[in-house]
Amino acid sequence: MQDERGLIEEAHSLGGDYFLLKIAAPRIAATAKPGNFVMVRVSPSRDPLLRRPLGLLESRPPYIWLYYQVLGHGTKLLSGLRPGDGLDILGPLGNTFPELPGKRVLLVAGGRGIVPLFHYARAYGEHRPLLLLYGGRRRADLPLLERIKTLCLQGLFIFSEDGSLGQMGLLTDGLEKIVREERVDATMSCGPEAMLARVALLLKSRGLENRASLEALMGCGFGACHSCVVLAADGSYRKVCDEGPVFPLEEIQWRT
Amino acid sequence: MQDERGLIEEAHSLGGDYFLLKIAAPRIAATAKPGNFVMVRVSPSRDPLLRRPLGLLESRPPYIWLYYQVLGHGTKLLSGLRPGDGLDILGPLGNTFPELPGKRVLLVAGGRGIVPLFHYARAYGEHRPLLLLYGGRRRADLPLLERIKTLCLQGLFIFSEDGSLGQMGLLTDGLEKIVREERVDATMSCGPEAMLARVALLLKSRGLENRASLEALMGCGFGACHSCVVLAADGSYRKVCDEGPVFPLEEIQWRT
Amino acid sequence: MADLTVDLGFRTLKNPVITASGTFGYGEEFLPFFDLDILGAIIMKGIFREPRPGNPPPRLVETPAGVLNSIGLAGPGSEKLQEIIRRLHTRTNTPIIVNVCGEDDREFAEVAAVFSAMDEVAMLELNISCPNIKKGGACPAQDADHTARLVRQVKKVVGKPLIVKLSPNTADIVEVAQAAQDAGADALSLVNTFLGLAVDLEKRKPVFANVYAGLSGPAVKPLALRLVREVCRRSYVPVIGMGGISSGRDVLDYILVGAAAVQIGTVNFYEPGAAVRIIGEIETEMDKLQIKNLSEIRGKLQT
Amino acid sequence: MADLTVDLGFRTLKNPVITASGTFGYGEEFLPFFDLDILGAIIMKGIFREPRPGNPPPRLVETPAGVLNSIGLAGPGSEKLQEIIRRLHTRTNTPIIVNVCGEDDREFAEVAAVFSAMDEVAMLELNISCPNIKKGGACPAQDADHTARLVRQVKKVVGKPLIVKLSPNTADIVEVAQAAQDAGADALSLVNTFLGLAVDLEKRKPVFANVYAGLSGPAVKPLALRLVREVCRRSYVPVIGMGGISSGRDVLDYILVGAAAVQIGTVNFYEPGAAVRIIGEIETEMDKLQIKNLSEIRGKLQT
Ligand SMILES: Cc1cc2nc3c(=O)[nH]c(=O)nc-3n(C[C@H](O)[C@H](O)[C@H](O)COP(=O)(O)OP(=O)(O)OC[C@H]3O[C@@H](n4cnc5c(N)ncnc54)[C@H](O)[C@@H]3O)c2cc1C
Ligand SMILES: Cc1cc2nc3c(=O)[nH]c(=O)nc-3n(C[C@H](O)[C@H](O)[C@H](O)COP(=O)(O)OP(=O)(O)OC[C@H]3O[C@@H](n4cnc5c(N)ncnc54)[C@H](O)[C@@H]3O)c2cc1C
Ligand SMILES: Cc1cc2nc3c(=O)[nH]c(=O)nc-3n(C[C@H](O)[C@H](O)[C@H](O)COP(=O)(O)O)c2cc1C
Ligand SMILES: Cc1cc2nc3c(=O)[nH]c(=O)nc-3n(C[C@H](O)[C@H](O)[C@H](O)COP(=O)(O)O)c2cc1C
Ligand code: FES
Ligand code: FES
Repeated sequence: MQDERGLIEEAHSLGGDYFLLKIAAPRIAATAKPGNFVMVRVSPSRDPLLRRPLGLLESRPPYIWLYYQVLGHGTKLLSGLRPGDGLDILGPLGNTFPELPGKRVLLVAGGRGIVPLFHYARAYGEHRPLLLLYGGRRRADLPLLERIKTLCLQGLFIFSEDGSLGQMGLLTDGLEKIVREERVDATMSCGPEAMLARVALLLKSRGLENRASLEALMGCGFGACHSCVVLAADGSYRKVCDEGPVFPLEEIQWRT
Repeated sequence: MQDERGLIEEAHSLGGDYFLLKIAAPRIAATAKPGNFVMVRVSPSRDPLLRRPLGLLESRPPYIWLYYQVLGHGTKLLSGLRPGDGLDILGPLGNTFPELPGKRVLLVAGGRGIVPLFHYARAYGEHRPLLLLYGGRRRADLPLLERIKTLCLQGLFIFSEDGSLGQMGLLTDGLEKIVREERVDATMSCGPEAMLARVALLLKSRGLENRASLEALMGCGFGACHSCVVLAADGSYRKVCDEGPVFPLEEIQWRT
Repeated sequence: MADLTVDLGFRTLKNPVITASGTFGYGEEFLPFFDLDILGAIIMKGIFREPRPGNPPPRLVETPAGVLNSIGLAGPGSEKLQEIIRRLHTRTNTPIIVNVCGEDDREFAEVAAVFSAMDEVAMLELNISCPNIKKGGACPAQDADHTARLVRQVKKVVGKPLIVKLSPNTADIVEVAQAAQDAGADALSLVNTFLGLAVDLEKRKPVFANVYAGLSGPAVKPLALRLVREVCRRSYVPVIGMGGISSGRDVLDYILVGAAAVQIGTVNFYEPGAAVRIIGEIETEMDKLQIKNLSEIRGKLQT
Repeated sequence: MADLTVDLGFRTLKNPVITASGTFGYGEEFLPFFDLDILGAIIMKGIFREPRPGNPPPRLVETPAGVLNSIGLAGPGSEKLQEIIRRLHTRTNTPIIVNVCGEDDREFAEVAAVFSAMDEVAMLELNISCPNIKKGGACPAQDADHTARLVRQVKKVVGKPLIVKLSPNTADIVEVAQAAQDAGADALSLVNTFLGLAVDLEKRKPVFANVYAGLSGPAVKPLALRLVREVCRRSYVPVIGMGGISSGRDVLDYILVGAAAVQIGTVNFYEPGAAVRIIGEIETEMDKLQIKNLSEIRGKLQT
């Protein structure tokens, strides 16, 4: 875990609200694993005060890649940065997605939830069978598709709600069929809470090994503030930043 | 008076703490006169909250030029901006140095106080006799010298405290001699308060027409907050932002 | 299209955005930036009977997301202000509110009477909460009894609606609010600035001659919003909320906790066109939230 | 070279920088960032007798230059904390301070007694000022009598120095401070967080389940500095100042108004190495100001 001064090498607007950064951050890149995230100081000023949590799209020393959606004040400021700018980055943080060698793993990515799963596929895809189910509202919400085609995948299933790309519908509409037909052993999901809740429901009692990466409002990102909690199935709270962000899907109390 | 979105065309570091910006701000440039200043939002975030007052080094539609010294948080953030960045600029603000056609005017500039006087020389120097007395601590505090040589001046007198450029000493050491020998009718000064106080003392009762541009902490820059006051010779307060920044030298109560 | 009008009972405003006293000069300073007619109302910088020089500089310093000010109510005196108001009235139809100050109760009443008599003045705001007059920041609004006495006295001599402006620097703002309304205040406005301190390490002295100064700006919004909510829960007269507003959403936050209207202060300094933007944002947000009328959300905070 | 040591009377600290309760976890979380030995002292996150789940999320939201938190003192209970402290003690020699909480007076005393008995614990800080336990933010530190009673009761059962942590959300903090020191507090620390409110316009509900939450961070510094000065003027025990510190100059500001030491809180969240930077800046500033020893400026604010 490092508080490292990264240097932006490339900054791309991918259309819509989506942006991609390539950052030289050798110390973080050296140890980051799929599932880890970072806390980024989006502005050289103190507004916003807190850093923003972002997943790692890829990590290949000395570089890391961030892919983010502009939602509010912080991500907006981030989108103003350009090559040559410095960026304070804390990481790698949190736990990781298990590698599960030999298993047939289905990656389930909703919108910007692609981030840690892209990292997973890049890191482990060459060694064993991986499948990706990727969905978003519209074509414009899936701007990473070209890069995804460079991943080693045994299957790629695309959904968009308006049908502008891939099959029309929610990705969860296709989930059961894929799990069945592709003889999936495990799933790794990341995406909006409603999507994850639905995934949890659909995969219940199928005997798969299921993990999900969660989001939460974060004060620190390294376990000190106890603000990032999520309600677990057993009624206790878990800190997403250091007990997660990756949890067994069944361990979370999903609101449906 | 406009709240204009300027576009940075050029950003130069002049060595030391000094920076120069060339900004496209057509509406402000169209009406700015020597002595006017602007209020600049130094960061796209809200830290710092207040804008910073800066003089105009030059104004040639559609461009204005800012020359500034990094002193604290705000100017530091400003120095991070680059060509292509936008900048919210309020101006032109304040009153102006009088043109005084036909008169022999001596410009007295201490350090970054050169700013409005450079503007003055650029605007009026071609039409009549202007002299410039320019001083700073060290050579590094006078980085505009090359540009100053492009001005129309009948005389240029340089002082540095350490003798690294021009004559050694405070510019006020040379003031009386120049005023006498060059048959000066009027002076326009800008610089640190101690310098202005000394200028005021040296020029007292010589029958010249003397003006000085003052600095003050400013909340708004356009007369609304009443924070930027300076004590006048008659014991009342003057608002530097809209009753100034240019005042008859004798109207101010100088602390000595 | 969203309806932004606000009914204060004694008067309707075209929208809830009022420019706060001391942060909008005498109105004229903003004429270069926008047509003042778009405002809900304009409040003049605080006024005493006689001209006042105000405090020595520095008078205003920046703090994180805020400013500390100790202007000390510099002003031209009530005679000169009458002229200024007459001039301003020729430039705008927006209701003009006078922020009435006094060194003692009698001066408050005198100044209030003068401006109550002016046709160009729509209402009065009694500034019993300025922390920059006495050393230590003392003001009438720190004490419920004093507030009641003063409000009663002023009510006797004025014919115009009277807004009483409360201080956050008091043991129990709800108690003072009660006292003010029971004594006849037609509306309450809150909050004035929070007492704060800045020091000069080099000189080993307070930055401000008056030692303490008043904090305002975005930094104080969470504190002010809480106080406004507390007062709204117990008041039967309209409450005008303020403290750190810098966006349309901020305005709606105040309405949600029960404010009838709001004032915007410090934001006018760093963004002179802020009022125009904020009024626009209120409309946009109302459309987004599918609110047709502000009364649909006023005081509708569910707890 | 500047001498940063601080003498609290009952104990000397190597420098004035103490990490504030609830903002430094249980110390361990910061081991990846720096050697904890550089700190003046470490205060543990507040602890009750039994494990507590804390409040439902959201628990912390950003505000301009600050954060509002309603963590609700989630924690593992006092038994588990003893283990944690023993473990931490093997990693650092820096004095460990336990932030003692209680639902009622008896629990405060019980928890205090437990940790007073631990060799690894240097002092206790009595957290009578947390706004996130009861709805509305009520806490013992709002009342001088309750404070005195509680402090006396706790003093009877502890052998370690007792710091009493005060709340800014009270009618008269100086009165409460007096009561605490008269009842036997060995030191005072202030301030805890300021009561604030954030609302969710979409849901028309408060953001926090507990309605109000506590504001901290740079935004509150001018307010906290003023309160610390007020308390320092009247106290005969050492005062530990805090609220919005994020630089060495901020620390010296607190010393100048009379604080013996300081705590740094929110800054630890957004800059985990902040303590190291701040301690370095204190040295640099002292050299620049030609101060050899902090006592040269402590309480030397001239007014
Ligand atoms: C572990 C983790 C990994 C993440 N990875 C990515 C990523 O790779 N790419 C990406 O685009 N986003 C990611 N996010 C979400 C990202 O952190 C938020 O979108 C961002 O913080 C919003 O900041 P803002 O200042 O733009 O928005 P704000 O102005 O702060 O808020 C705008 C909206 O976003 C919501 N929001 C704010 N912070 C978060 C948060 N931490 N999590 C979820 N919602 C939030 C707010 O509630 C509000 O509705 C991740 C979040 C977590 C917790
Ligand atoms: C009318 C006017 C014109 C000016 N023109 C120029 C110019 O052309 N070039 C230039 O470099 N500077 C100019 N200044 C000064 C400039 O405004 C300040 O240097 C700047 O605001 C400092 O901001 P900061 O955030 O970097 O410093 P801060 O962190 O705010 O403060 C750093 C130091 O600078 C002092 N300071 C802050 N604001 C001012 C101020 N408004 N005036 C004087 N001192 C201040 C502070 O007291 C402190 O000692 C001008 C000031 C005025 C009033
Ligand atoms: C520079 C300045 C001057 C002020 N002068 C007055 C005044 O004359 N009368 C008054 O009632 N309030 C005065 N105030 C307080 C504001 O009207 C308002 O209550 C306060 O600033 C909080 O709102 P804000 O956070 O939006 O600024 C002043 C505030 C500032 C910053
Ligand atoms: C998330 C959070 C949790 C806190 N928990 C505690 C606590 O357990 N006990 C306590 O006495 N104070 C607690 N505080 C208050 C801090 O110790 C400190 O008094 C306050 O944050 C002001 O300092 P700052 O502005 O430097 O953050 C907490 C503050 C925050 C932000
Ligand atoms: S974000 Fe601070 S504990 Fe998780
Ligand atoms: S800076 Fe506001 S009145 Fe001059």
